[in-house]
Amino acid sequence: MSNFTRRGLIKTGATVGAGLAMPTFITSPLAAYTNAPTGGSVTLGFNVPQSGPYADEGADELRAYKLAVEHLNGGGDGGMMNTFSSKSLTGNGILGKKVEYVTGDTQTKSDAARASAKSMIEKDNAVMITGGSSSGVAIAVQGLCQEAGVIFMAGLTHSNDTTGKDKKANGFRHFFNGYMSAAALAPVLEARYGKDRNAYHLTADYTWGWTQQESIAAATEAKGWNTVNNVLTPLATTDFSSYVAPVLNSGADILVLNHYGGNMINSLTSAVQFGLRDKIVNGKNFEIVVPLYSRLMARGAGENVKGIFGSTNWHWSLSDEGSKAFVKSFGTKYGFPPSQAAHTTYVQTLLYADACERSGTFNPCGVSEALEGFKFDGMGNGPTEYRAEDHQCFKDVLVVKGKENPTSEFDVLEVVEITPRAQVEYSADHPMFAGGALGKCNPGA
Amino acid sequence: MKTISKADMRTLFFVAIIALFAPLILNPFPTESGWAQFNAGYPDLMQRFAIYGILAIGFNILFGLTGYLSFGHAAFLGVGSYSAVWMFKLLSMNIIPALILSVIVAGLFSLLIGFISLRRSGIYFSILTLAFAQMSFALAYSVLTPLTNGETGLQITLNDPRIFAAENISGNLPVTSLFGLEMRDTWTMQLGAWDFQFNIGYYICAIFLLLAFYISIRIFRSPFGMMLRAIKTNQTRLNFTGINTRPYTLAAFVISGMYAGLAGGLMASMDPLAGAERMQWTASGEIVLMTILGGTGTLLGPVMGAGFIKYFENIFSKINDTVLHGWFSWMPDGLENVIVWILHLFTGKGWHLTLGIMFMMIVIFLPGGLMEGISRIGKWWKHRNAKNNNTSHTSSTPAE
Amino acid sequence: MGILTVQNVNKSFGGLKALHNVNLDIEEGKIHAIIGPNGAGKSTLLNCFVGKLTPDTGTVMFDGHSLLGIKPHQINQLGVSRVFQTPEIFSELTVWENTLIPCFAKRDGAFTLNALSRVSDNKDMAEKAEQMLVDVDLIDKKDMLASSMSRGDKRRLEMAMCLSQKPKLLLLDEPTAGMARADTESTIELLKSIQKKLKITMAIIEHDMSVVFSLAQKISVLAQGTVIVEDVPEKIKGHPKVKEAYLGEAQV
Amino acid sequence: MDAILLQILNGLDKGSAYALIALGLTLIFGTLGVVNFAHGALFMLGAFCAVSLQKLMSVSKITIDPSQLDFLGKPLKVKTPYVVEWFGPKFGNAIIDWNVPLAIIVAIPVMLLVGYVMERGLIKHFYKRPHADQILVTFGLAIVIQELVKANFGANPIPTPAPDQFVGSYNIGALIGLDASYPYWRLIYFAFSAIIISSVFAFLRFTTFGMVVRAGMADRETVGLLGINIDRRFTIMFGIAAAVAGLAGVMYTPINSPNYHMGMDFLVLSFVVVVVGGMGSLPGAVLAGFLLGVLESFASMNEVKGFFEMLYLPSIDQIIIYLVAIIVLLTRPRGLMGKAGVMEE
Repeated sequence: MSNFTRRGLIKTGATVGAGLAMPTFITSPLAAYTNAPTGGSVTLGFNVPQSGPYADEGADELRAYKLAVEHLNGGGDGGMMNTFSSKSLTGNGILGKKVEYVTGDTQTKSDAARASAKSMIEKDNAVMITGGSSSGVAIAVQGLCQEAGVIFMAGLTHSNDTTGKDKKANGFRHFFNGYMSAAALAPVLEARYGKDRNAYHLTADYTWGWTQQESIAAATEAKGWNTVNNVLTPLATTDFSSYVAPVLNSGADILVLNHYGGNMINSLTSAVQFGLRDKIVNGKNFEIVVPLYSRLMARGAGENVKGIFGSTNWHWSLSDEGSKAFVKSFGTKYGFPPSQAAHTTYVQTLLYADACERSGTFNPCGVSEALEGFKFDGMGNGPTEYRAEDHQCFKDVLVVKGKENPTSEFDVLEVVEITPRAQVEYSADHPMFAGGALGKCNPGA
Repeated sequence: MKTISKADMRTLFFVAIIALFAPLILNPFPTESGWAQFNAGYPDLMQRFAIYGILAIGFNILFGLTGYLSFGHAAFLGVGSYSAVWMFKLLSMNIIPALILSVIVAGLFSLLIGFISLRRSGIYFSILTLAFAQMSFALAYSVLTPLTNGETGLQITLNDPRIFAAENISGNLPVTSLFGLEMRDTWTMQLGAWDFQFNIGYYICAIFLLLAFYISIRIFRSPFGMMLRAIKTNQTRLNFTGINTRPYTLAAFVISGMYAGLAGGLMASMDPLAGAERMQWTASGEIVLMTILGGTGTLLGPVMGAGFIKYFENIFSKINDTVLHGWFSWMPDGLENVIVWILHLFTGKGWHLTLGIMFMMIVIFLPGGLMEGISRIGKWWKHRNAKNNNTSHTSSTPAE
Repeated sequence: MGILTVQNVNKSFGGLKALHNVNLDIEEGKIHAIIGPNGAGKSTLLNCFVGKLTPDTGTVMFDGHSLLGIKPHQINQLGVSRVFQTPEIFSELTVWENTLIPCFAKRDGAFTLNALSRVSDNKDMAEKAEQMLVDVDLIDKKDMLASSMSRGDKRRLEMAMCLSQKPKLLLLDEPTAGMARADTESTIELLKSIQKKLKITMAIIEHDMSVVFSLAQKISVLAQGTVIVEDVPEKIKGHPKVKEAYLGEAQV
Repeated sequence: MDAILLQILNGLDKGSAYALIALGLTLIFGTLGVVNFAHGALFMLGAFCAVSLQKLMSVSKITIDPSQLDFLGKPLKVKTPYVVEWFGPKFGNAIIDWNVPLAIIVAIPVMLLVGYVMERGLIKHFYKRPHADQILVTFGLAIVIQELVKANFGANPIPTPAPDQFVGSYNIGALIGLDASYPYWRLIYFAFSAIIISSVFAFLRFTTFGMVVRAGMADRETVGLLGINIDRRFTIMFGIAAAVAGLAGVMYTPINSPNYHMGMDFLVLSFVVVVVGGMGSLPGAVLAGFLLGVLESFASMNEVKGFFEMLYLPSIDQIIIYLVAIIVLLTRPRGLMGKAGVMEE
């Protein structure tokens, strides 16, 4: 038993059976953490949906990752590395090691995502896993990374739970969440649509939907709105007509669609088809709200998004230096502007690399320490902080609406307001985020 | 009394040898070489090979022998996983109680579903099982969230009760173990340019696979197995021979449900998470495909089918453009780009396409599945040898 | 009282009356033939014996048990076996397995979870099956797939399967239908020898009069769903009612 | 009442899609004895006929407008579709706008051809193979078709709106003294499916061709003995089934933006529909399609959900189809109108 290492995946030298003449002995020093890079390179694992409904978002994330790797290794124009407030990245890889990467397919299933992440850790010796386009997957992979002792830099995940009840010491989220969406949207909605409103919620019947609905209802009710009804819709629904039809006579004058991806496109399309937006109820124009927008997905709804409010983590039309630099290098390389998923994954990669540089190690505990409480700027969302208590980034949130007169196929949303960070902040022990424990950082090995 | 015949013993022994040396066999390429991409000898995938092998063996007892095509078998896999994770949450991280409970719960669940569904046969039976499984999936994803943790999947957390476990002071999540042997313990042997990983979890799975395989051989060769095959060919005659077919099919259904429960429990033991997608119809369909692909009704086929599909899913999906460019960088630029462009349709995000084409190829050219391919090669080999022997007259008496 | 007694059985399908007050008494140890023109209700009657159909009214008693409302396998377990018009065998199994299954069914009953012993370890079953195959002269075809046999062989196999259970009553639905003359004769011989050796009661439905008269010890004539005559073969031959029933058919 | 009328309409609309796909599945199964798991993919291909036509019509001439800038700050490339260029903005844009109805004309020959090629090239060789093999090969084909579409069009849904004239809704309730507005396109979709379904039935009922096919469905060998080339007719039937699925797909695009896996979404439900209707029964398939559609719609009403929640059956809308399927199959062994002995072994 002495030959077995207690925690996972260390390489030790070994004698082999007598049949082999002179086996090579390689005894590597006992590593202090999982997958400590040994050669001149370090491997990152990009785990994104490549099949299934979110494959296009996954493809965009992957583009951003490749761009980030290129910049880290000194290629391209450096992108956001030039605008990033921390200057420890020099284009010389990470800690002098060339950055390499492996990719995998999450299929937007927690099982497949974990299998893919495990293969990156076990087979390819990835020292950090990042990516994903749904909260279920993010939470599942975050749990795995915690157990295996590698860092997880979450991609697109919007559920409160990722940094709420399911938060993990090895996991970090740059993306915003349901609470922040609600906090940013509510004042804008109040200003545009007034105080006295009756909202009808259609909510995707799984955890992300529930947490977002809870957040939006709480935030709008605080502004004086009344929540008439909340109807849960099955994930597999493709035709939302039977959920939309009852809205007509419910007395509600606002419809909130707590849907994402294909669900969002279909429910919004149905709602517009049924002429909800042409109605006048209680003497007011009927309005539709989509709290979480994704530009890539919104395109699928075509004309129907025009004038509809929502929130988003980032948008390519922002004019700060960081955003401009990113859009320029991404656009030059690929010919179209990046999505918010691309932005968040690019930034996460840079943040990880920077944390390694500052702490001088790839050890998850060192990286984690460097990220906790880290304040930075120049990454597109204004001054940002990675909060130590729950590993959630706090930054400005964008309120957007579907553009009335788009000039190109990418020009789907327009930024209505940049809600300052102070307005979307919450305390780490907020009841919507309660119930979990961060635990301690796990270096594995 | 000998329990299995010599030929079966040989097959079992063959499987055992393969399982024992899988970490070597599945890692034929040096770690740093470009071909290492095709290595499958890492713990997670090897565990999956074994676990899905168990699942397919169990499914084959139902489908291969009786011909009843269950389209909802993934439900039992899911139920097994959930039971196991609950045991980890409530009792301790030892996998034994978890596996026992998952087999029992899956058995009871399949008894219930089987009892109702087996009132019909043929496609009506298939659709009944499909309906039950889809209901289980839908409910597990939404309303049963307190029990299943819905979309995210059921995970262990630091504040689970775990009444038999010592108090956790490390602040880290505990890991699954078998009386102190941790499932994730891996011993890596470096041999020249090769890295071979020997993982405890894998060997536990392999032992269960052998056990499952052994039991399946016994069932195949038993009077019970013969009755099941008789059900497939002529139920009327069997009824008029005094056999009540319902309990036989139900027993086969429950046995294969328990196999699925064991597979689900093992899956959770290797990686303590149980996701609802495990119960979706696509997952059930995958089990069916594994069995048909490998060779329905054969002993080894389903295991091979399982390995085949899991290999494509895990290996081909990871071959991205950069890897392809790496392979063909020796070519002139233009040609390299053309080749990479063609291949990238089939690898990485296109891995489904390759899988689809392979399905079609195999079913078109090898109607009996992979097993038919193997037996054809075997025949060809024998034929060739026989020819050689005849011409050279140097044949020695073959050893028994 | 015979081994099988049928009293006042009626069965109709929709408006069509297939059986009308049928009474029948099959004596133990005898070969009893049921004949009649097409559509007389022979097959319907047979199906009422084996649980495939349930009569609307009337009783079917076998060896002291009512056969009504119980399943085919239960009837078989009481000691009734049936040979079908087109042989019902396990065509994807070997001849050997085909004969083994009834042996196991006889020994283990309607359901036994005998999943861990090997088939070949059940020596007594193997002997029984082998003996049976010798009896019907199929022993050299024992490892063949049942589906690849000739029709006559299939018939013999089916009969072997039924006989290996040592039934108290064997029902034969046109056992020589579609057979060549030589096959028919050997089948007749087979049935005769079985009857002598094993004293099995048999009920035969048959078209071929030569078969009927060389086998049967008693004959019931069915016409338009009712038994018009029941007697020994010699008396049936010239019976006016029988002539009328058959001629009536011929005139149509 | 208004609410109930609306849900009936919703149900009929959903049912139309189910019924059309199930009808094709049953035709193929009834005539050729083949379980076609690629039928969902045919539905999807139909929808992508509309998408392709849209792409084709928006092939554009690119002019550079230096007065406007794109997202990188370079002069904006202005795209003018050639159709607009040739026919003038008014008529040209109208053609683009009428993409979906035009796509029907394109889809019919395309889908007939797809069906023909599929049957002659692949399905033909699987008539005598076990159903399991048929499932495997058609499932493989479905994956291949799906992946090719994904490689070409991406994974995200692509909006294909109905012509402007059909946007908006019509107060159909007013006809019977109620107030229930229903979107134009959905009404058209329902009417369209009704026409397709009745023409298929009429075709089978009143043409010689249809009569031969129906006879063939009942007893293939006998019809073959009559010297009728039944195989060729069955090939044509396969093409028709493919066209029915394809048309269902084209017309569906304005209701929900098509994506590459929409076929799979419908496939399993369609199989449930076919089986609930009864294997091999065309009227059964249509009836079950509408029945399940309507029941599904009712189950999503708040009142119904609330009622079942009182019975400790929350989220009835998640499981209604499967629950109904189980109940039907347990009470009627061969579905609503199934024949004995079809796929029961």
